[in-house]
Amino acid sequence: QDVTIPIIVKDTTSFYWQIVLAGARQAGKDLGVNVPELGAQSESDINGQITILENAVAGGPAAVVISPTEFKALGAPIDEAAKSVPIIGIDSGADSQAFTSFLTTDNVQGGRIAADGLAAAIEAATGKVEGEIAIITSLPGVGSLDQRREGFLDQIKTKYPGLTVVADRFADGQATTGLNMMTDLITANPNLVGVFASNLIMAQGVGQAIAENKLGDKIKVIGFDSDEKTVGFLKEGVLAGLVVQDPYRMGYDGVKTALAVSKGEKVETFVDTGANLVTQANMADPKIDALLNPKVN
Amino acid sequence: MSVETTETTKAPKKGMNILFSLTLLGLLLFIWLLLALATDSFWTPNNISNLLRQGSMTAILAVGQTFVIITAGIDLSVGAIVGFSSVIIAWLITAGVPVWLAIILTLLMGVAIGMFHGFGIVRMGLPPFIITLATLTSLRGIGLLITNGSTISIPSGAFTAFARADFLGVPSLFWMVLVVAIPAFIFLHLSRWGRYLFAVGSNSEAARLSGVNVNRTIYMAYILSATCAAFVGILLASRIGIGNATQAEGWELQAIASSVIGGTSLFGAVGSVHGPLLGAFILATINNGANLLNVNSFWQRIITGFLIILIVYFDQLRRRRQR
Amino acid sequence: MSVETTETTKAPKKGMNILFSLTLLGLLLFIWLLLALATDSFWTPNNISNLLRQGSMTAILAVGQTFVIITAGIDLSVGAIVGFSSVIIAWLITAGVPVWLAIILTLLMGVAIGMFHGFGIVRMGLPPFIITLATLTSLRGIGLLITNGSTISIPSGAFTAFARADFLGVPSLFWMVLVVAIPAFIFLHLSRWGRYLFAVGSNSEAARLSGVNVNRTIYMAYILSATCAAFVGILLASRIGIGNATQAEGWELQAIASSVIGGTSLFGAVGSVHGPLLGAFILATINNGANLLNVNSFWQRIITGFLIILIVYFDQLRRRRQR
Amino acid sequence: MAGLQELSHRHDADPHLREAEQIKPGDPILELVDLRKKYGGVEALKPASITFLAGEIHAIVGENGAGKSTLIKLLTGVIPRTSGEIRWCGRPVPLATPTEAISRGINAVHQEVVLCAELTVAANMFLGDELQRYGLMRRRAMAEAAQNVLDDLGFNIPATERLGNLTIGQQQLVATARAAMRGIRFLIFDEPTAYLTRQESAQLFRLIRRLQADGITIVYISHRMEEVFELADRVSVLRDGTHVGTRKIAETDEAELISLMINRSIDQIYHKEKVALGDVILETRSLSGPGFQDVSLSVRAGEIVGLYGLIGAGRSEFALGVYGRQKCTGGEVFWDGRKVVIDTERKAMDIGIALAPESRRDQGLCLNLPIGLNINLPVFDRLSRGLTISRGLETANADRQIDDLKIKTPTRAVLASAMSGGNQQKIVIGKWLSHGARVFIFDEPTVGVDVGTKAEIYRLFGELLKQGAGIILISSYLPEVYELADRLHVFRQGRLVASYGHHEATHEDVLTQAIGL
Ligand SMILES: Nc1ncnc2c1ncn2[C@@H]1O[C@H](COP(=O)(O)OP(=O)(O)OP(=O)(O)O)[C@@H](O)[C@H]1O
Ligand SMILES: Nc1ncnc2c1ncn2[C@@H]1O[C@H](COP(=O)(O)OP(=O)(O)OP(=O)(O)O)[C@@H](O)[C@H]1O
Ligand SMILES: [Mg+2]
Ligand SMILES: [Mg+2]
Repeated sequence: QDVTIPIIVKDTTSFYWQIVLAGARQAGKDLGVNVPELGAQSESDINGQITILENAVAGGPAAVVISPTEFKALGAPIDEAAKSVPIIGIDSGADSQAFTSFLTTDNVQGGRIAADGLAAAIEAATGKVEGEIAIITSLPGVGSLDQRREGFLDQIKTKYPGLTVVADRFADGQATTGLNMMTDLITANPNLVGVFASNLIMAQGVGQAIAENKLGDKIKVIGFDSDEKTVGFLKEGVLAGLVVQDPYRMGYDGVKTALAVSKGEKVETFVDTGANLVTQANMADPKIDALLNPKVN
Repeated sequence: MSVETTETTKAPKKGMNILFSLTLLGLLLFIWLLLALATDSFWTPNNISNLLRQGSMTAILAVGQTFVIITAGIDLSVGAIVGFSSVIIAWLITAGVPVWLAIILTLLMGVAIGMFHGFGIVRMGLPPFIITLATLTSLRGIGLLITNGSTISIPSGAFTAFARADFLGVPSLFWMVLVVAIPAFIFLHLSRWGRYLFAVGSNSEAARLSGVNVNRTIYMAYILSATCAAFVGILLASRIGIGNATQAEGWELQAIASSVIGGTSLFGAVGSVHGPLLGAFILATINNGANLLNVNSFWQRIITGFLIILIVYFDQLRRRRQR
Repeated sequence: MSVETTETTKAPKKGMNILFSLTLLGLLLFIWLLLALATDSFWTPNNISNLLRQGSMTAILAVGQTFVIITAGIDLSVGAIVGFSSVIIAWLITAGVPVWLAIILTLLMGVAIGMFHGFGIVRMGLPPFIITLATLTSLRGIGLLITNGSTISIPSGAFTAFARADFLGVPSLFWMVLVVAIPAFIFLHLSRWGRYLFAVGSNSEAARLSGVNVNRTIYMAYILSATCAAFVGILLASRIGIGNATQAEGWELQAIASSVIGGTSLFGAVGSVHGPLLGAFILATINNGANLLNVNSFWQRIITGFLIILIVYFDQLRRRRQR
Repeated sequence: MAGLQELSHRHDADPHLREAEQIKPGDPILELVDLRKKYGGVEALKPASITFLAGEIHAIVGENGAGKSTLIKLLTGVIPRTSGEIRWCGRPVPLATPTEAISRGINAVHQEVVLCAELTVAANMFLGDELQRYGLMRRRAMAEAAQNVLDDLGFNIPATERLGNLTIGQQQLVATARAAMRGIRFLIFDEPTAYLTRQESAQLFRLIRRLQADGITIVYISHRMEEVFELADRVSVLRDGTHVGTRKIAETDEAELISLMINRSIDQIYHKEKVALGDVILETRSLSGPGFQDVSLSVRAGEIVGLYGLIGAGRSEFALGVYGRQKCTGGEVFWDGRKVVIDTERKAMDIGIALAPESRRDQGLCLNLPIGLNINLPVFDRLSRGLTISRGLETANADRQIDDLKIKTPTRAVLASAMSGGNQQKIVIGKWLSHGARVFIFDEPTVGVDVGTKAEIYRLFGELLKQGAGIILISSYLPEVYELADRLHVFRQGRLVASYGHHEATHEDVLTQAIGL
């Protein structure tokens, strides 16, 4: 294993990124590449990721796979790094022309899909696309979460004028805060019909609040990303839907592409790995099922 | 810092006397009254239940933290212990360990962490800030390693139902506050052990010369704090139904803030059990009220900061005038 | 806590003498040597540059924090000030303010925050922990409000190029450490104001009766700390090219840890300028080394925690034997 | 009587305690054999051997830093010994922890008050030995018992008060009461009268005699020779950590003890320089503030103005008020005949007032900083050249004070906390001598200072007077103010109640005014 291709994710402490890493690990095994798994400890830690990128490049790898945590901030460091080593981007973009290849999922699009899913669920429950809805963002200042919020709010405004956003909240990355916020939203807005919880942790907290208050029928919640807990909520009808990306493939294909690049092969410069809405209706699909149950270990 | 500020602060004006004479409990009730007048939804049984639930975990952490602060120490690891214990109990339960045993094992782990802190402070001579900061870092790492960065989902059942349940119309979580606070009160205020905590915090040399086992007292304080944190971890796991090592980040600061708002002095030897409880519920009320008033979450932070300053300032003025 | 631990710690064995006699600088060089032997890539100009860059910001924060800790205070707000200043300077620059003016304004804002802390402590009699915790909360809120929860991009140019530039082969960020550390050294160790900081931290009443203006000294410490933090915020904005209020979360703890690793006592009156610098670069080396050795990031946390304990323990032993 | 005895006999069943009962009065109860203590490189106690006899009052005298407090700390398990043996009732004992000492009935009133400021008086008295029932403390019972003991001993202190609210003198009394409750076989007093006035001292002596009558062995450390001769049966002398002799009190005199202590003789302790009085420098007219009311007095060049009073009479408060540390609420201050307002310490210093405060621990010293820094603290502005401090000036100034005052330290870099009590006091004085002033306020300047140094300090007063300065001397030690003061003012409950010229009144007159009979 002489070839080293580090993969740098945004936040190693999150399940989503662990799936990405699992995919990369598998690719490493399959292709005989050494894949150090790196990443900051929080999606908002920009400086941390730049530091890790610098360190990774100093190690003299064949290529680097990175998911830039912030569009603008990582631009220059990636330009700098690309001078000595090919860079493959996954998941999110950066303000740089230096990527050799790009495997992304469009978070703005993800937000739009969530809006569509929420509207559909509300319509199914009440017969009309009307009422008060809320959005809870896990942390402020995180690029991908900002994009989801932007896409969601935009889609609601342009496509579903009947829905009004009565609360647009930012939590602090803690499930408990999401839970407390949601219970208070329920108290303060008795007419609430829908909520978008734009990442895994918030979906867990918000789902718990809905479950505690047994409001699954009245308030429709769309989450983002999936794990055992949220899939369970989906089955029980606590959550109405989940927007699911394909992190495993991003990790796997990222490393695979990087290896190809390092060997001088030609690769596709842009791949969209897509985002899907999962509901009770389609969760049994083999394709969806594979997304919901990635082979992490 | 023992800055003498008595002289520099001007005597408050007559008109504000009433405000200053409010005790912390009075202040809490005052805020509640304001909120009840300002919103329809505050003074509903449902919301009061929510409020009690929301403040409970910080309240228990703050009580544990108070023991440590009274000895003039600090325990920065409590947030990490909460997250870590949630992982441990989720892990044990999904591994098929009976719930009661899982709870006991998790609490014992809390005891072990507290003993480690005591060891570091007493035997290795490390500052409490450093040893608990180190534990904070390491425990999050261990917890992440166990869960591999993800969450352990606890199968629904009696355990996860517990945190949602009510008993005699009061949320079970609030009962847990009482379960911790009443023995804590007896321990701190009525038993000699509590007095030794104060003595050690006031002048550990004097305590030692009086035959107080200073080392044991320090061990005790940190064990109590870590065990309270492990207990909160169990409650958290029950409440959100998952074990996740990155949860409860920053709760240590909330616990310390609650304790200080409740009148505990970071220089040691001053504190009570009821103070931190009130402090925790004041903080919970601020958040709950801001949510109900639909205050922008950024404003919420700004307001919280200012209210902390205001409350502690008033409380200090009140104490000063009492003397 | 003034636990007398001299007696309880047994005298270390002969064989470990050499390890104990290593000063902090020796320890840092020792770790560097180990890493140079263990990995090919550590001892490369590129990596040393990286290392210097990575430790720089914490180092500056730690120096500022040290002034405060020497007065027996604490400044929890420095991380928040860093994030906030990055927003302010990004905002000013995008609004068309010339870079030099933007830098001065941002630094002045740091001064203002420090003055506010001084005011809270001296005039309002608040514990430093509380006032700086409150600022931490509020500043993040204000920063988020300004950016509306997102980020402000700084147009590329000389400002953003600065943090990546080298000068005489040494990263510009490290030069900035020197720019701060040399005046800081003169101030703390060679001027009378430095002596006053120590005196206030040791016994503020004695200092006051000796004619030291205690209040002004406290103001000074907090102003220096906040200004260092604002300066780091400027460097961070230059490094990441954006202003974002949530950056630098937890850096206050890193700064405090660096300072304590560097021999500062949280009880006040003990500290230096070079100690925190070494502390910051030891922490940076641990991270850098772990990355190069391809240590899993969870293990990295665990190891960091244990290394902190170990380093502070050894350092304490060394100090004790010197006496 | 009831209060103390009731409590002392609480532990009579303890086997450790019974050991001492077998010893007959006059037989050795505690023997020190080649006891040695090193603090790092400093040998505080070179092998010293002393035997204490059951039922005696045994005084220990010696210069500052001779090792007296160190000896006491070894006997009470506060610090471990380096080598040597301690025999209790004929058998070697470890005496390694305070708990062990207490369990044998050995206790001490230490030189520095070590109590918990945040706890109440009663809590401090029972600390480590609380009265309990069903595992809970009996607060009320303890408060009552503590009050009984205090009343019994004649100390007028409320048992429910927070200790930190008491004056140092009162705290010292609490420490005494507490030790009397615990040291029920062997009780050590390390300079107990340092902060006490005549009245309290007399009470204390009565207590000590009563304890002796109960069969308790007493060790009494003091720098005041007349106390030693009044109380003790035998006296041991320490010099530089060695035991240079033990005498029966009847077979020795003050001169012999002093020459044993310092290896030379002092002809006159209260050396008073005859200086012609000059103009009035400082004058207060009806000055009032927290703790004192309506105080009018003046200080002239070349004059020592003595302030005497009981504990809590308000002398220190008056000094702090004049010095700008506390806000004065009424009255006026004149300097060279001009009205001045002194509202900060700095202002007082700039005008020309120096204050050596009463509590070296709380107000005088930065204990965990070097001696040199402490001495230079008021004068750093003078030692600076431009922005930085001149190393040369800094060391020169510190070393001069260390030499002048014979502060017993190898270098100026030693921390103040490593000094003996008396040497710490010298640092406080040195600090103000180096600053210089036209009016010096010395608040209890000779607390804990040995005879030799005392004479030295009085000689320094003379120097200051000759240079045209005036001195306000606050002291609770009547002989001192009585002999030295050109004018003696008596304070009672915050008011100036009487004034006398030099030797104008008798000791009794002064005391009567102070007590207010
Ligand atoms: N903690 C310490 N560390 C180092 N040296 C010490 C320490 N305590 C005391 N010493 C030194 O030991 C010697 C004896 O001190 P000790 O306190 O026993 O003197 P003392 O006879 O009680 O004097 P005084 O009359 O001034 O109270 C002194 O030289 C002192 O400097
Ligand atoms: N800040 C204050 N405000 C009001 N009264 C005070 C204050 N400080 C002290 N006092 C009171 O003033 C009186 C005099 O204080 P203090 O005991 O210091 O006087 P003193 O004559 O110097 O006695 P000592 O012999 O102990 O030095 C005491 O009754 C004390 O309780
Ligand atoms: Mg002594
Ligand atoms: Mg006095």
